[in-house]
Parts: sequence; structure tokens; C-alpha cells
Amino acid sequence: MIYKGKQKIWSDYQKEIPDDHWFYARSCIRQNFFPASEKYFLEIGRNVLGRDICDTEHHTTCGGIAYHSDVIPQETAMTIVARQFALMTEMGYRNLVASCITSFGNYTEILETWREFPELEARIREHLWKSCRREFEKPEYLAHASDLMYKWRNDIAERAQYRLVNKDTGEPLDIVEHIGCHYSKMFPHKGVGGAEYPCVLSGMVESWGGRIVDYPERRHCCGFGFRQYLVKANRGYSVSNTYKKFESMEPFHPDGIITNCPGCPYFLDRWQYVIAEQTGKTYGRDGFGIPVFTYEELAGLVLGINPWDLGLQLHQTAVEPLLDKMGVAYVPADKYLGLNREDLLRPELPSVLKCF
Amino acid sequence: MKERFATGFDPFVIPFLIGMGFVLAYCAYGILRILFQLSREDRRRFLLSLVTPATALKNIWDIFCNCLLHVKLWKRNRLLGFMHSSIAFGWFMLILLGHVETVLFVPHRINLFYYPIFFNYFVAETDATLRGAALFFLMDFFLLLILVGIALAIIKRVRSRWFGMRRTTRPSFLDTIGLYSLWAIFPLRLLAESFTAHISGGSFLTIPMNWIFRQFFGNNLYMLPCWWAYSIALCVFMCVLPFTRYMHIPAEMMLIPLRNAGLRIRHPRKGFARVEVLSCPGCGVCIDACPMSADKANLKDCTVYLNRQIRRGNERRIREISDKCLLCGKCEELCQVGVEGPALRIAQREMRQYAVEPDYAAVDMAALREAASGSKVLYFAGCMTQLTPAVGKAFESLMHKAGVAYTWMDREGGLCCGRPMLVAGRRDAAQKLIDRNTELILSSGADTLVLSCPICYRIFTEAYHLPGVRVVHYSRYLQGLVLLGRLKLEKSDICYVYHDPCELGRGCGIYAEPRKLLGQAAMIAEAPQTKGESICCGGSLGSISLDFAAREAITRHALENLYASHADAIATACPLCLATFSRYANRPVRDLAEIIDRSSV
Amino acid sequence: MKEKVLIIGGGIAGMEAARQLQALGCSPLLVEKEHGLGGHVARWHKLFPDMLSAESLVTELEAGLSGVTVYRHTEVKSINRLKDSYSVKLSNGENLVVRAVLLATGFRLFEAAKKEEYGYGVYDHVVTNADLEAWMNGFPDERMPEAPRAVGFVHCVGSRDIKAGNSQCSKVCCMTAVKQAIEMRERYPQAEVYCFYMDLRLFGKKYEDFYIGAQRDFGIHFIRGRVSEVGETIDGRVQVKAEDTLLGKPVKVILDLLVLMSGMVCNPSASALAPQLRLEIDSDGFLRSRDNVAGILESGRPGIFYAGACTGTKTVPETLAEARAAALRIYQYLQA
Amino acid sequence: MKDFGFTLSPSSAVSLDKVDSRLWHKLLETSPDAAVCISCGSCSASCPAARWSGMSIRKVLLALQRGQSVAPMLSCCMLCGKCTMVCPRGINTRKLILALCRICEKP
Repeated sequence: MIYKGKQKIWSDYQKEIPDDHWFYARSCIRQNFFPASEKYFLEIGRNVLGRDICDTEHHTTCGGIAYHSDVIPQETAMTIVARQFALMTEMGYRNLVASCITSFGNYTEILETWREFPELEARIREHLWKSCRREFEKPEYLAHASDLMYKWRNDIAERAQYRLVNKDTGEPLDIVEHIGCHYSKMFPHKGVGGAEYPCVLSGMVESWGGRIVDYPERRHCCGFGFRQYLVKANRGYSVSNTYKKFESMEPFHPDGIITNCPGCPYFLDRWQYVIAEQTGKTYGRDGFGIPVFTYEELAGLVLGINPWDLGLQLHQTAVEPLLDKMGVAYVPADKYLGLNREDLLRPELPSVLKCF
Repeated sequence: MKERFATGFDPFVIPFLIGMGFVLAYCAYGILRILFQLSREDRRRFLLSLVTPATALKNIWDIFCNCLLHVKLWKRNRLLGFMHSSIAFGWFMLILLGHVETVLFVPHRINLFYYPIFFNYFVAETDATLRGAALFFLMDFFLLLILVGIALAIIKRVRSRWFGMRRTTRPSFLDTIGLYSLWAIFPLRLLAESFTAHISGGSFLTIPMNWIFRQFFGNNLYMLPCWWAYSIALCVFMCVLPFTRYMHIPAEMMLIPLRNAGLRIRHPRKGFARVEVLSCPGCGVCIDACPMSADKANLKDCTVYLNRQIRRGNERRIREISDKCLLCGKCEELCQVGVEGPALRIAQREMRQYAVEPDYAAVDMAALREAASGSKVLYFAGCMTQLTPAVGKAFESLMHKAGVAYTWMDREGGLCCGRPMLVAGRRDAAQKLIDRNTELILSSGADTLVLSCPICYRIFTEAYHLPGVRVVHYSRYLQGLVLLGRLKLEKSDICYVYHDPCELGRGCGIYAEPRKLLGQAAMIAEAPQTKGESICCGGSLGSISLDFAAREAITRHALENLYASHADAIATACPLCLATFSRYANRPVRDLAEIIDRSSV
Repeated sequence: MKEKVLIIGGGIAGMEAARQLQALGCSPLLVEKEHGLGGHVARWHKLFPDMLSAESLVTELEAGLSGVTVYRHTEVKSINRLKDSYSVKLSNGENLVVRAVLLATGFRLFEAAKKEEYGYGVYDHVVTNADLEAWMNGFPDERMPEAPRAVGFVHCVGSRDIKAGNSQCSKVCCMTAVKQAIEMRERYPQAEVYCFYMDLRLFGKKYEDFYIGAQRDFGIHFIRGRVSEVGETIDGRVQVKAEDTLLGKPVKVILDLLVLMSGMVCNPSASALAPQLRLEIDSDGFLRSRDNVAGILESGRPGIFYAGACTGTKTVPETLAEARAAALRIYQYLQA
Repeated sequence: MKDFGFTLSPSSAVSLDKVDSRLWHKLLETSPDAAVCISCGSCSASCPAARWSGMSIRKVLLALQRGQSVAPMLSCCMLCGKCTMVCPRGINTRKLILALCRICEKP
């Protein structure tokens, strides 16, 4: 791997990201899968770094899942998105940051479509007006939450309690980055580092002391693929895709996976259990899997936030191996205690994949 | 005539006795082995034919004509015929006359095996030998005949072209020994009889030589060594005979009765095939006959070498030669002995084992049945005709002109006739195709099946059983329409040379009909090598291993023969010949149907 | 007095045209921006179809330049039209007045790094056709593996690719790939060689023979399918993914070396000169000829002529033939 | 094994460096011209057996090189020779089919 070559490509795909004043559009599914991620994005942004981020309970889904599942037409999706823009405008913001990769892709695609077909934008304005009497300004800047985190990566590194370094050997941890497909594959120039070698996550990992693993199936989809997972008959394809990725990264023995999409960490995490049950194979050491994190979770860990406050107990694949390598202080007994220290009960453990 | 020795014996006859004993024992064993190898039914048929007077007489007649007089060879090449028959017939007469002499003059010695052979040594001339004089004359005459034959043979070995043979086989080591011993036998006999002639008497050849010899040598010292040498030469020849091409002499005498009994090749190596292989005299006529000889690379792939390799058991070469052959049948046509080169090769191909067995269960028979039904006359164009649409189109136009209602059963593609599978040695697969086609034809309700492709026509006539259906080649069928007046032909002034397709001519014996039909539509010229000796176009499906590039020389060679007729265009009656010739020909190549269609009004 | 003709570009087209003009009694002035003459061909190793040494061709052409004024390391700063001639300012400060100008600016190889998915400049063992030729010419290249077991060639890198900005076929790359595949197989007989192609466009004399030879004698695997993406394995080898469109299945293969057949795009120097001379640029980015049948050498402007790859992708023999034709055309123009 | 109602599906991708091409190389020993196929498809287009079996020499040759099974296609061949006639590269397809029928493993 020629690092200089990558740097050259990264320099070609720089993206302007304003530092402050963002309207935050949450994801539909992340709050269920990784409930603390969005919370800690706001925590870190507002409280640690002192940025202004607007979070409103009035916004809805962006329609991305329905759109990519061929359930709603594009115009419907556009009108939903127009309403989000209207909320942003009404709240007095000009920059929109999406928590979800598919939302980000959706917003990007819609803005690009409107740029190419202004008459469509006019029609959507009309739709929005007819349906809810709202008007909107298009966001001046559109970013994904990971773009912001990428921008803040050095600020976070300055405040780091832990680094992505093996505390025993001092070696950087080997981290696999997995970028959501809708981040930059459709519009390479809208992503930090482009589509082929995006550096949005690798930049964070490197700032926080880790080392990026570049494996052959790096670009491959996590396997979600919307219809691949949502239609049960197709789920075999979904898990096969994930399997292909793990087979490809296996020789590199990664210590963890960092992702920036709602679906990816979910499938990379949960399918490890399914693969283990179906093939008896696990990819970490000693029967463990490879722990999978959202970038917010990893940022939280680096900043010294309690792993159980970050919601890491909701991961199927045990995160403890990475916590131990980083030397993160945690109380194993607290894993299944709720916020009010109420006992959440222990889940049934899988038969093959090792978990705590 | 009186005996010179009371014992009637001399040690010099021992070599002869050894050789004779060996060869007789070998042949007896060989005959028993062959009989044993024949199937029970074939054996019964053969033995029965031997005692059936008609076949027995035919056997004797055929052996006399072919083995001694070489009638077939005479017809083809008088010089070669004379050479072979002078040696074979002359030698036979020497043996016969020797026995006659023995019976006449020393009847009590007839039971001695060697006596008639060395008669002159054992007898002395008396005064009253008028009867003997005639016999002595005949003996000298036939010896002279043989010597002329031997002289020709020696010349032929050096200058085979003088005998009309461009190429001849290279004898093996043992063949050479056999050849030299054979050449030696008769001059030695002449010497021996000449040295003995003042005692035993002689005639126009031996007496003067005896006189000359006595002028130089003066005594009887050389007499006995010459008889020894003669006997040894005979011994050597007979001892090597089973291992040389001269085995064809006894083998052919076996082949003729077997063939007359109606036997066919059933096993690639045993029984009938074995006799055919042994009957090959190695004359090499098939080398020049073989169309593949146009390319030097294939010179060792004709039937004579197949026979030789089968005798040697060289499996690699047997496979190579068998797979390469175009199966045009010209070697068989010209073979003096009647070795069936193509059948022998197909039998070798049948030995091959295949892991993938053909399976035609998926064939949509209902659709094919539908396509075949509708009229009394069926036309089966065959696979190849799909690539030469002019043939089918011309036939269709002729049928339209003649007002014949017919069904083109494989217009949209059909099943293969099975001939390509059959010649590839996959008889079972071919049978599956034959069965399916038979079902299609019989269920169609037609009473006439017209074929334009000779490959199909051959297997339809040889291997199909279609009761109530007249299988007819289109040349004959169209001729019928002309005779009925339903087709009217106007003769054009284009001169065609008709190329006999192998499968139609040599394969089915159809030579006259296409010419007759063509003659009504155009002028005809004949190529130097024509009819039975027509040269394969090189496109034959018979060859498995000949690649495209290797076939070009063959095609060009065949074309040269056709060009020599100075015709304006080439006519043929086979889609494969048509396609193959068209590729390289410098003048138009047309199918018979096309020409007839152009000339019909 | 001899008529002066400015030839821009000291590649094979420029050299051949200069030689011919000199022989016709004109005074050619050859301007080359680099030190060495011969352009791309000078960096090439062997030329198909006869495997002629590129060096010998350039040497031969250079030998024909005696008496020709050659400006090395020199670029044309500006050109202005006078009444029936052109005033030219060179980067070395000289000012020339010439009767005619021949553009022999040639082409530039497509920047393979633009096709990011192929990882040129990122992966350790990805090179271009030009890199391979240079290596064959003896220039060491650390990207070249020691004893490769598998080598792949990607045809049409930056050619017939609207997204790469080039819709045209570069025409020589197919044959170059077949040639280089054979050369690699000759050097490393134990290596499997794969060619990933969209269409094989082997149009020239003897090209098909090369193809047959590559298939039959060298056992080179031709896979009809464009490489979709390239990754690097843990041992630094290259994993290539494509679809075998004839088989209808995705294929992947791990290679020790991947060679990208970079296509031809118009030389930027030509594009820079074009506005000054009011020359038109064609839809493929090359200079537009008067027409593409009988007027390829004509620019449509008096006294300005084209030769070689500045008007489109050309083979070496085509370029040489055009150079000769252009010399004759200029001679006629000067006579008139 | 737990039943999830779905399972890992095998990858359809062919790994070129891992294919079992023994049969292909064995074929090349006797029929080196098999290598010059350009997949033009005239063999398949003219094949009378194709309509019942999907027989295609083009596919057979390609499948062999990619380690896929070919026997089912071969079993419907009637050896008529049309493919040999139309092949622009002069490949002796009949020889090749016979050789394959011999060396193939039993389907």
C-alpha cells in the first residue's frame, strides 16, 4: 500500500464543513439499535466541544428506507425531506447534519436532483405547501454526523482519556473502517476522501492512535441492502455478503470495526452471531467476534465515557476484548444494569460466539 | 526316369522340411484360433458355407482368380498384375507339375513331402522320357516366368513409378528378409536344376545352362551346395512368413471363404478383422489411393499402416490412424484383397469408452412429429443442408414445379440421422437417433422418404428399418419426376464435372443416376479419377482428428482432379462436398438439385 | 530562400515530417519541449506487430534530422498570424517567422490514477502499460514483483469511458495488451496471464495472429469483462474483481501484478495552443481536422497542419504515414 | 444448528486462481485448438441439439476454463458436425466433444 497515493486522493476530495450551528436530523433506526450513539454525538458536540446543534422532536423519517425498499415514489420522499428542510429553516439554521447515512445520501441525491431539474424542486415546494403549509430554504451545507466528528477528531484527540493503542504492547490497534454505501458511492465529491478511499473514518482512527486495515472487500456492502434483509426470503444474501467481508478481513486480525451507518454496525455485529451459529466460525481471538462500533461510541470510549453509558451492552458481539486492549476502565458487573441501576436481566448467550 | 538314390532322401531337404512344418503348424493353429474367435453364429455359418457346393465352388474360383491369377490387379495395372500372377501362378504350377512328375515317374514317392519340390535332384534321365520332355519344358517355362516376375519385382523396388505406383510401403526388417529369401528361391532353383540337368534332364533353360556351367566348372562339385542353398532359402522364407506381409498368402485363402460366407467385422481385432489384417499384402496401393496422402504428414495413416500397427499392437498409432481417416472408402475400393479400411477403423473407434453417454430424452418428439406429418412424401434434408440452404431451396422449387405435395420434416431442424455417431464408433448413440427418426417417419404416415444428403442416405439404407416406406435418393426421385413428365429439363451448355461423394458412390453404389439426371440438364465431363476412384473432398465427417488446416491440402488435391476435366463448373450431390469445395474452388460448385432447378421449366 | 516550417513536437511524427520537409527543400524547425526526441515511442520497448525495437526506430528517425534545426527543451510561447506567415515566440526567447506550422503534438497517456478503483499509485503492484515498457527497457521499478505467478491486464483504462471523460477507443491498447501479455508470459512462463477486456479491437495487419498466438501458444486467459474494483490482500498482492460476461458470473483473481492499459488523450500543449490559432477541438478532446476522411491533416486554417496523434489515436505506422503526407501537403501549400 | 429460516448462500463468484482446470488442460493435450475459441457463438447458434439441451461448445469451453461442469450439455450432442463447419477459427469441435465425453467425469 502506498500511503502517499491515498493522501493524494484524499486531498482531491476535501469537503467544506462549517464548524458550528447545525440542525441535527436523527436516524429512524439508530435509536433502537445503538441508543446512546446519537445522544453522545450531541453530548460531545454540545458539552465537550461547545458547539450549537439543534435537535428537534418535530422531524420525521427522511423516507429513505421506504424509498430504497421501493415502497414510496421519489416525489413522496422529496416532500418528506422538504419538510425537514422547512423545520431547519423555521428553527433558523442553514446547515443540516444527518445522523443516518441513508438520510445523508437521500438528502444529497434530492438536492442534486433539484439542481439538475429545478422544475421538480418547484413542484415539491408546491406539494409541501399544499400538504402542510410550509416553506423551506435548501441547506447551505449538508453533512453527515461523521463528517462533523471527522472535523472534530483532533479536538477529541486532545481531550482523549484513552487512545486506540494496545496498552500492553504500545502498538496501534488495527481497526477496520466500514463506510455506509450511501455516504459517497453515489456522489464521491460529497464524502470526505471520495468513494474509493474515504478518509472520514480512517481520519478519526488515525487521530486517535489506531491503524487502518485495508482489506480487499473494504468497499463491499455490509449486507443490509434493504430488500436483501427486509424480505426474509432474501436474508441468505444479506448474511452471505457480510460473511464475504469477514472472510476477507480475517487474515488481518482486526481489533475492531468502526462504522458510520445505522445498518452497517447492526449487521456486522448481529450477523457475526448468525455466521457463528451456522458455520461455527468466529473472527476474533478465543471464540470472540470482532467488536463493532459506531464512530460516536468509539469517540466516547476515547473520551473516557463509561462503556455501559455508551450502550455497548446492546452489542451482540462482545466489546470487552477491545476495551481490555485499550485499557478502558469498566465494571463488568454493571453491564446489565439500567441507568437507574435497575437489573436489566442477562440475555441468553449464544452457543458458539463467545459473549459476557 | 529312374531314381538316383534308393533312400529317396538327402540331408539338404531338412531345412525345407523345417520351414514347411513350421508354416503349416502355424497356419493350422491360426485357422483354429480364428474359428474359435468367431461368434457361434458366424462359425456355424462359415462351416456350413464350406460344404455348400455353390459357395465352395465360388471359394475355389475366387482363390484361383485372386490369389493365383491376381485378376483384379490385372484389371487395374497389367504390369503389376503380370508381375504378381507370374510369381504366384508360376510357383503354383511348379509345385503342381512337380507333383505330376512324381506321380508319373516315381509314384511310390508321392507320400514324401519334399520329393516333388526337389524332384530333379532325386531322379536321373532315361531314354524314354518323351512324356518327361513336355513336362520339363513346362517346368522351365514356368521357372522362366517366375524369374521374369522376380526381375520385375526387383525393378519395382527401385523404380516403383515405372509400375504406376507413386508411393509404396517401406518394408520392415523381417519383410526385407522375406523379400530377399523369396527373390533368392527361384534363381537358386535355376542354379540347382541347371547343375543337375545333365543327370536329371532339363529343357530350354536348364540344359544350355548346364552346358555352359560344365565349360567353366566341369564337375558336380557345385550341384549339392546349390540344392542346399535352394532348400535353405525356402526354409528362411517359410520361417519368417508368419511375421511378414507374406502372411497374406495363406490369410487371403482364409479371407475369401469367410467373406463368401457373408461374415462381417464384429470385433476390432479378432476373427474376421484379424484375417483381414493378415491378408493385407502391404502392396501400398492404398497409399496412393488415400486422399490424405495429398499431405506428406499423413502418408503413414493409410490402411496398410493400420494393418501393420494392428499386427504390432501399437495402440497409440492404431488410435491415431483410426481417428484420422476420412472413411472415404477408396482404399477398400482399390484393395486387391478387399481389406475394409473404413469398417476396420470404425471397429477400432468402437473400442473407446465414454464417460458421458448421449441422452436424447429431452428431445421434443411431439414438435418433431408435428413437423413430419402431413403428406405422403417426406423430405429429410439433414443437418448439413441447413448450412447449404441452396440445396433445400432448389429441391423445394423442383417439388413445387412438379406439383408434388411433400413435407420437409427437418426444415426447422431435426434429429441427426445417426451416421456421424456411427462412424465415430458410438453405435449405441447412433441407434438411439435411428430409433427416434424411425418413430418420426413411421408415425408420419408417409410412403416415400426422399434424401438429398448422402451421409443420411447411406445410414437410412443400411441401418434403418422402415417397412412400407420407400427410401430414395433425390437423384433417383427427380429422375422419376422427369420420366413422368412432371419436370421438364432444358439442357444448358454449361459443362459440369460430377464429383462422386464418397458416401453416395462408394458408400451406396450410386454413380449412374446423378449423371443421367445431370446429363439432361447440362453437359458432363469426367475427371481422370472418377466414380469408384473419385477423391474425397476432405470435408468428410468420417475423420475425427483431422483439423481444418490439415484438410485444405486434401480438398485442393481433389479439386485438381476435377479441374483436369476442363469443366466450367463442379456438380456434386452432397452438402458437405459442396461446402468444402466452395471454400477453395476456382469455379462454381453447385448441387445437383440446384442445377436441375436452373434447367427445369 | 528556403521556406521555414515550424514543427511543434519532436515525437516520431515531428521527426519524420522534418526529415521529409528537409528532403523537399524546405527548412523545418523542430521544437521539442523535452530534451530527448521520439516522444512516447522513445520510452517504449518493442513495437508490434514485428516486435521492432522502438529505440532503433527513434535512432533511425533521429539520424534523418541532420541539417534540421532542433530546439530541445523549448516550448512555443505564442503564435500570431501575420499576412501569409506566422510569428512564433519560443520559450528560449527566440522569435521566428515561419510560413507554415505543423502540429505534431501527439497524445498524453490517460492518468491511470483517475480510475481510483484500480488503485494506481495506491497499491504496491499496479502499473501502467507505459511503466511496463519502461521496465522492459531496463528502468528498475519497485512495483514489479520478483517472480510473478499471476499477471493481469486491464484494457480500456480511461478509454471508451464517458465518466473518465473519454468516449473514444484508444485503439492501440488492445494490441499492446496482447503484446505485453505475451512478453510477460515469455519472461515468466510459470505465470498465468489474464486480460480483462470489454471488446478486443485487433484491427491491424498481423494483430489477429498475435491474438491467436496468445491464446494457443501462450495460454493467455482472455476474460470479457471490465475490472470493477481492485483491492490489496494482506501479502500486498492485488485482488481483482470483474464479471466474466460470457460466463455470466462474477470472477475474482489474486495477482502479483496488474497492468492498466492507459488510453490516449490529447496532449494538453495542443489544447493550449488551439485558442491562439483559433483551432477547433473535437468532441473527443483532440484537434478537429477539416474532415475525418480526406482532410485529416488540414486544420481549416491556412498554413496550419496536423500530423499524428494530435487529431486522434494513431498507431506508429499511421503516424509515420501521416507525417510523410503532411510534409508533402505543406510543400504543396508553400508552392502554391 | 439453529434454524434462522435462511442460510449462507454459496458465492457465485469464480476464483480464477483457484479453479480446477485439470480437465481443460487435459483437453488441450489432445485438442490444442480449443484455446483459440473467441466465443463468437456460431457453434451454439447452429447446433441442432441446442434447442433441447442448451448445448453450446462456446459455453462448454468457457465453463471448462472456469472449472464448471460441462457433462450435462454434452450428452445431447449428436455429433452432426455443423459446429465444426461454422467455426471461424477452424476448431475441430467434434474431436473436442468426443475427447471430452471420454475424459469427463460421469455426471
